[in-house]
Amino acid sequence: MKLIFEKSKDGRTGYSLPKLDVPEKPIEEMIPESLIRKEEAELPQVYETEVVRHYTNLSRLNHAVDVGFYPLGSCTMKYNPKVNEKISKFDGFAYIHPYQPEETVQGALEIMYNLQILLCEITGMDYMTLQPAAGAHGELTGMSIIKKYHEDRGDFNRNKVLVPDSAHGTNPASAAMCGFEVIELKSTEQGLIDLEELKKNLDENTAAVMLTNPNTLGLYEKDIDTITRLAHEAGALLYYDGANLNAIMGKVRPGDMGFDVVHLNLHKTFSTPHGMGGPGSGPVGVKAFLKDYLPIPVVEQDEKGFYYFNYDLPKSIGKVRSFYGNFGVFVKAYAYILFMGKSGLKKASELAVLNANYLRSKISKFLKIASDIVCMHEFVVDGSEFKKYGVKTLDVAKRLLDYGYHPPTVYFPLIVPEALMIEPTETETKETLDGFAETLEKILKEAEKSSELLKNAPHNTYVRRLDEARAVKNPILRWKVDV
Amino acid sequence: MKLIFEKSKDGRTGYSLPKLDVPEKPIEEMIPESLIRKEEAELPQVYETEVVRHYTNLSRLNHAVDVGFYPLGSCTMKYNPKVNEKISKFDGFAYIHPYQPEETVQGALEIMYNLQILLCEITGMDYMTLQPAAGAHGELTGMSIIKKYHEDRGDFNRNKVLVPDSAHGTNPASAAMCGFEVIELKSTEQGLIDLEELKKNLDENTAAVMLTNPNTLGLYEKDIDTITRLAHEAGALLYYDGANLNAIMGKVRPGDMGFDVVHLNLHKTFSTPHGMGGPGSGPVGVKAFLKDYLPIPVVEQDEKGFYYFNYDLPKSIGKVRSFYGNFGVFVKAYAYILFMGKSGLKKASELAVLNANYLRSKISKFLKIASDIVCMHEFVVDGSEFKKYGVKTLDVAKRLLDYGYHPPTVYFPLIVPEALMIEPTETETKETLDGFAETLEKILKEAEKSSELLKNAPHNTYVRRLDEARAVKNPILRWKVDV
Amino acid sequence: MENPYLPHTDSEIKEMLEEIGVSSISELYQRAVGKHDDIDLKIPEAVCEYDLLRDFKELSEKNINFQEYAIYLGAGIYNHFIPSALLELANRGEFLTAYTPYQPEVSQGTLQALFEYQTMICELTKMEVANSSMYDGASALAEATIMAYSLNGRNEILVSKTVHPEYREVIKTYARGKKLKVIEIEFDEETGSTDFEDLKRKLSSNTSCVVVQYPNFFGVIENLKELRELIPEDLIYIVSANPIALGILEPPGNFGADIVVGEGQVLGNPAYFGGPGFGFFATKEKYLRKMPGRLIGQTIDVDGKRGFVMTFQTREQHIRRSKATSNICSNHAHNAVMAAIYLSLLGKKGIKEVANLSLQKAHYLAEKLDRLEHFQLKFSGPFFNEFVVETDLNWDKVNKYLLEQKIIGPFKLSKFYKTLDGSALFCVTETNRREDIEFLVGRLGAISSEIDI
Amino acid sequence: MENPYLPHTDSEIKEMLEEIGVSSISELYQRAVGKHDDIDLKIPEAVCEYDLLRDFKELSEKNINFQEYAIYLGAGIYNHFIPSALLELANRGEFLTAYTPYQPEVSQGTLQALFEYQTMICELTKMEVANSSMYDGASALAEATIMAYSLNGRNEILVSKTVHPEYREVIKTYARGKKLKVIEIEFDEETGSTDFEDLKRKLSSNTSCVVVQYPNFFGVIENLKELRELIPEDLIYIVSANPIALGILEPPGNFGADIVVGEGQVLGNPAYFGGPGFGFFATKEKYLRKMPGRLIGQTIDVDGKRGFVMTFQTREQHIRRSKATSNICSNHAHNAVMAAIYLSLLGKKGIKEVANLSLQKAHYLAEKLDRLEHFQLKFSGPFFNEFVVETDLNWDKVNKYLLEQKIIGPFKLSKFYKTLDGSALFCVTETNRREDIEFLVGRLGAISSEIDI
Ligand SMILES: Cc1ncc(COP(=O)(O)O)c(C=O)c1O
Ligand SMILES: Cc1ncc(COP(=O)(O)O)c(C=O)c1O
Repeated sequence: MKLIFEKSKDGRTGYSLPKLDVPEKPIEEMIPESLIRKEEAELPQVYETEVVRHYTNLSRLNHAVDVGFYPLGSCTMKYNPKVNEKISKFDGFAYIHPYQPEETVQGALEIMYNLQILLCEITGMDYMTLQPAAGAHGELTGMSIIKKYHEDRGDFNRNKVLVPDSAHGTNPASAAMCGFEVIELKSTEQGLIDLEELKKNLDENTAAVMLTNPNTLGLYEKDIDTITRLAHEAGALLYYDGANLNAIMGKVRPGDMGFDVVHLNLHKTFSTPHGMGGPGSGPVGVKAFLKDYLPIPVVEQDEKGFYYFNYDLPKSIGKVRSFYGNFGVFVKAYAYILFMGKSGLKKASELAVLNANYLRSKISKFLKIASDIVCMHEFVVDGSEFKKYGVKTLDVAKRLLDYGYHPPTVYFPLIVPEALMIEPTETETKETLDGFAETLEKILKEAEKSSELLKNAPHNTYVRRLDEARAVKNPILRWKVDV
Repeated sequence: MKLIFEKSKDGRTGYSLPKLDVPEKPIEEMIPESLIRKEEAELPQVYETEVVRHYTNLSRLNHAVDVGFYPLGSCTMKYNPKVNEKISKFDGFAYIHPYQPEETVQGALEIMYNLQILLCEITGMDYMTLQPAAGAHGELTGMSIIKKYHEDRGDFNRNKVLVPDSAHGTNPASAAMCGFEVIELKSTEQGLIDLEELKKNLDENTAAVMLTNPNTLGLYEKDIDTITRLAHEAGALLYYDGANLNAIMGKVRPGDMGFDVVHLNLHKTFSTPHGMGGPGSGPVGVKAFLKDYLPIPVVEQDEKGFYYFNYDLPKSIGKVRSFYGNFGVFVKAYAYILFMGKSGLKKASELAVLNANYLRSKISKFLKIASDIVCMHEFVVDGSEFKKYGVKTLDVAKRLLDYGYHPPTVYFPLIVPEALMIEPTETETKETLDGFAETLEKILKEAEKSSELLKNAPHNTYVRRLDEARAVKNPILRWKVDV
Repeated sequence: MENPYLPHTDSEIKEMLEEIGVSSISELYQRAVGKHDDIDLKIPEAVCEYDLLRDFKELSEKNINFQEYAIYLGAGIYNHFIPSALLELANRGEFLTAYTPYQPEVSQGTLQALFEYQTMICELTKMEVANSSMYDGASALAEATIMAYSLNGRNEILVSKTVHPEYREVIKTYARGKKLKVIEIEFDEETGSTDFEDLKRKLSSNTSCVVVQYPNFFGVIENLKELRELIPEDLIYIVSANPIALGILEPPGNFGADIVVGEGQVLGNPAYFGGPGFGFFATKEKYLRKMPGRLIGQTIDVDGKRGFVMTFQTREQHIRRSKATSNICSNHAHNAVMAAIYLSLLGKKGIKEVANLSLQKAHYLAEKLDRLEHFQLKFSGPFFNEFVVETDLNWDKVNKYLLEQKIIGPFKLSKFYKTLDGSALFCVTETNRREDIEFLVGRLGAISSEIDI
Repeated sequence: MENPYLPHTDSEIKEMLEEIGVSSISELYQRAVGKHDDIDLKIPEAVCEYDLLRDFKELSEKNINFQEYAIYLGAGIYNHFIPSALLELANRGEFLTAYTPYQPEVSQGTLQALFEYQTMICELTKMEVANSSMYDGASALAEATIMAYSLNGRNEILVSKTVHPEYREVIKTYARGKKLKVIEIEFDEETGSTDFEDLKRKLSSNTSCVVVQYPNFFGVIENLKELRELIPEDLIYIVSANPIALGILEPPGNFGADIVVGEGQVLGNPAYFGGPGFGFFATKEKYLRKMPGRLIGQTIDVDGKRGFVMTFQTREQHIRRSKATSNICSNHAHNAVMAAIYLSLLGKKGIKEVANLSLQKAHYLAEKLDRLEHFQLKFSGPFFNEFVVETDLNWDKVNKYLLEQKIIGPFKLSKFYKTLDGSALFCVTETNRREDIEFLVGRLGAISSEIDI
């Protein structure tokens, strides 16, 4: 498809702006000559019809949850209810300003306040900030809190953070952004925390242990109580990456497991849409002793039931972004929780786990699963066997595209060779899972016959396999008139 | 794609209805046993995600104005502004009941009242009813008015209606539904009204002459004053099919041409979306002497500015549908008129005519145009030359699909052999017209090389050429469990 | 002012005029139309989108809407809940801005959705074939009477007075064209259903069809079974039905109805002041060729792949012209697809549930009202979700008072039935909450002290 | 209660459990998690969709929104008009429910739209490369200071006090991790722009970067040209800009800025109480490998057809882990695509026009206010669409009074600037109509008689 710029035509317009209804003054009287823009920005000149067609047609080139199965492991691509979209567009949510007086935004504050409480309840934490914009941002927030906590106690030597080698890349990256040294913990054969390895690395310099539970292999750390006890005994805090919370709502809680800081991904567990990459929302929950470190402001309620922003947290890490977080996302997550209700949330987790185990069982008949342990909401295929067909995980993934499936997450977690990380979520039917498993099996058979078929896949997509190396060697990161 | 029924699974649900919050009574206490439904309707049992995917994916199988060029002659497939969709969804429009007290729907009545006036102004008529649901329904309304008018004057012998052979099928069909005998007027070589033919057929039995101007060949009847004069002299009334009004806004008016009754298609000229076939809206305008025949109610305004329904038209033809017409469509058409404004409407017509003549000129270089006369907003290609390539209009049309174009209207008007009726509308760019003309030329070249390529077209669509005969021979008009 | 819908730049216009070989658009018009002057339309100049939105918002706020008010008005248009997914899907550009599927290969979305819709209507009504929509319930009913005439050539239409008065008006308008006589059947003042004795009296050898409504305009469930026994087999038995009610009522098809029509607005369409909703139209397969409206049929493509097309088009105006079964061309396809989405979401169980909720709550209110001073149920016949209440008070005053309580009150029957002066028609659906119902009862219970009687 | 999002029927659950080889879901959990009891969450039971909508409607009505009220608040979030086509397009399911384009072959919609977005940001800022979005303007700015550090290894960040106070807070939070020192530059109390003398004083060999805002928090247009001359070439010159203002202001890229960031909410994103908007981030090509965030690049497929992919991913956390340029993963792609659609609609001319409208109207109001008793303009520097007004009245009382007139008043600067106690920041955009502006002026002109001073 042409770029919108390539459809541009001098003098064509697609806007309808209010008339200038005040006397026009020469710009030069208001802005110093040297600061007035001379050359116009080369924005496209197109009309509304063209814009509508352009973006309608672009959208049709996307796979999406609304289009089909999207078992992208770790991302919880569950159905995003339409009612939440409708609700979030109410004028009283979409058109309110963050600096309006508190008495004019009591509805917004009520949502934030209640959402904080509900998320605390689900995670077993005591306090919650909604400010972080995504999971990684939550990690940054949480790790900043941990850092400040140790420092405020005069404990300046805690500069190491232990992170399992199965962890998501944001975990080490976030820890590093907070100035921590990251120590990678080697996992066991099965993909779990190796207690010996942990003990070996825990010491008086350990600021925190960052874990995901269930972890990125979809496995529950059964020794979690021991792990958290050991870490606490060493004076470290426990950080919980809540990306996988979809497995455990109403079943177990990170707070109860002994975690001190938790982040959630509202765009995963709480079904807010992923929007091509965001916006998400990454609330952070803490145990009571860390409350004062939360970013400001937090939403509180006074005796009269009035909601207000409390900026008075003297130990606060400050702010991690402007204003209060992604409010538009909060509305959807809050609506989701209320709609599902207590039993619905639990059922969602149960069915997510059921779906994963069902699919795992089916797939285990013809592919190697990375771990023998019963999985939670997702599982990882060890793709080293693909080699015998002369193909790689990437080829299998690309071939799945020809069958209308979005492939699972590939090559992650790093500890599984040629990994295929499969998270079906609870909003998929048995038929869909059956179809996916059959297709995967079929693809293996195809590979047996002709590895070329897979290596040249996809065949039916709008573009075929793209040359990523070329994009780096010959970077074209924007359109230019003369390109 | 599977049918939604084929995705059904016993016990699956996609709804969320309010709880029964009153004490439940056995149905048998309320409804006689024999009237209670025994066997459930075999509706699909699917969940929301499935419904979203099903209809999202179905929609993607459609061509539409939002997707690309749609030069379907006679249908005015112009761009449908998104702002009008937004406006029409305001609660104060979508959620009002037709039997609410007038004082609670003054906004709705104001829209109807003003729209009546604006449409009168654009057409040069004196009064307007918004009740008819579409163009054909407007014709039925208008012809019923004409019938009643003659009868009320004791003129019971006027049972014939003259309709040119180029007319849209609804014209004769509507006249027939009103009990008229339809006399077809043979057009001239050029596709215009043959004055001699007209005179020959006009007599004391003629109730009306039904015309489209510009006509279905996109030609303006230059002799229109003579035509209307002759008809009036014969005691007949003049009916104007306003399907082609998009050519003449702000330029000429049917009322000024001498027409007594006019219908409009809001879903054409006034840019309300066509919705896969409807809803449309077919307001009917009349000259003052016919006002009393309009369907009831009409919207009027009293001295105090209060809008109300007037049911008191003693000669009224009655009602042609329930309530007041397609109000949801009125809102969009009214918004369109106000947004375009006087100059914008005129410009729309001018550019529609410009686009048609431009495309006509381009296409005339390699195809025969049905008439030499300068066209208005559309023109018709005479496809008899296709024969020499061994193909038909249908084959050319199907091949256009492969290039992403919706074909023009084909095989209409009936008086042009192998007709291709092309209406680009004003909301298309020169580039689009150039591309279309080039493609058409290219297709001819393809035909020269291999007629099979066209005869087997389309090649790239979701389904290929469909067997229409089979659909009649072996009718399957609904899904059945056992099919 | 800039117009975002018109793409032409000045230089393009120039180029295009050159290609055409005229010097100006004006010249183009002079050539095409002949000498004429442009018209100085009395229409205001353009407004910008921002102002347009503001102005229409204000207009919309001059209406009282029942998202904000409680409503007990039915009488042909009903406030059922519309699931949020429905409008989101139906309003996708590919559904909204496509037209009649003349080119089936690029219209399978439309065609399959309408094929599904036809099936759903058949299932609800238990009829064999359904077309892909009519304008509304009233015109569908009128077309049914015309079809009856074309089937048996007789010229008397018998219509019960319990059929929606506006529908009866429309039947009369359509009948006039074919010179058909419309004869109305009285209703039983006790039960509120069609007076069978009067029907028997009025049946004649000229009778073409009998038309009843199910449930009828008073909310009373006509006994279609007994009616069937009264109507000779060679007449066309026409039923106008509320499709939501068919979630719980035995479908007309099972009583041998020949044509079943109705207003489809209830199936997921917003009220829109009465339109657009849509009419559904279902009949027996043997009458197929006499049906009005578009039909979608299943077939295969050249590769043997299933696909859908418009079929039996020889019935239609664009082919048969003055001999067509109807003049209908554009229909209400978009509204029908909304219904298909609605019925997909509700499914087999949901349609029963929504019907039962309406039934139960209506009966709850009816009983409560019947026990109030000043109010009593008018008719004894069984009802679905509407019922007639009689009072010695003035309904205008009552409704005005209710409006002040943010309640849109019942429908005053005197608008159409002079003899039912003290009566009004209440409607209840699943959207009326118990607490709201009780509030209404409370207000009406106290009303004699609130308004001056 | 029925849950429409969960498809599993009881019999399916049974079949699935059998396949897995466990007797119940509970057993599955026991096996996976070990012995545990389910938690009885203190969360209410499910509500139906109809109630959910009603409840949230009520919640939303507890907020005053500026579709209904006039608004003169800016300070980082602005009320610009959002064309109706924008939300319609952006909210198509294929945009909304896709994720990061890991599989480019089925994500060309996302990728091309973001590639277009990157280009537009480059054009507006006149920078060479832009990433495909950050969370917001503040975090984008903080990341810019971290990037500066990674470029030159120096540890002092100089930030003007005219930079949005919340952005400065965020810079401080991010800086703490890397042990960077944040030093603030005073502003000139006369002009309201950065105090150049103070800047010069604070520049040192440790200075990594200088951060200014354009226009600054007081609405004043910082002189980026003169600033450039003050800042040594080897420091990183960071500008946080309002992209709408760049329709009319010379872009920072033309003044040699090294990194330009800003809040993108103004580009077609609803305010949403401050989020989600998005941050944009643009820099010079030579710094490419140090940039945070996702980059979309053009390439070709095996058939030579143009296509787009995520590129330079080795900068990112999923590959480089603790050595990544940033920890960002999910970004604000959807908001960025909204901006792309906005800028497509506005185009070259529209962006100028919307900037000019805001500029003109803001100046109109400023002049009127300056002439009122009790009110005067605080600063002399040139401004775009915001300006500071000083009064001897109490702003809280003024704003409360305005609220009663359905006006959301200006931003009280004392929230962040103790020394600017009597000052407030007014904002005007193309959405403030002259008649509304005049009404505001009228109210403020009469205010001394309306509130007690
Ligand atoms: C396990 C895990 N942790 C952290 C993240 C980061 O979350 P976000 O993308 O919201 O920043 C992800 C996201 O993919 C994840 O899967
Ligand atoms: C010339 C003409 N007349 C009448 C009609 C009938 O209008 P409608 O389809 O709205 O009933 C059409 C519609 O295509 C038409 O093109």
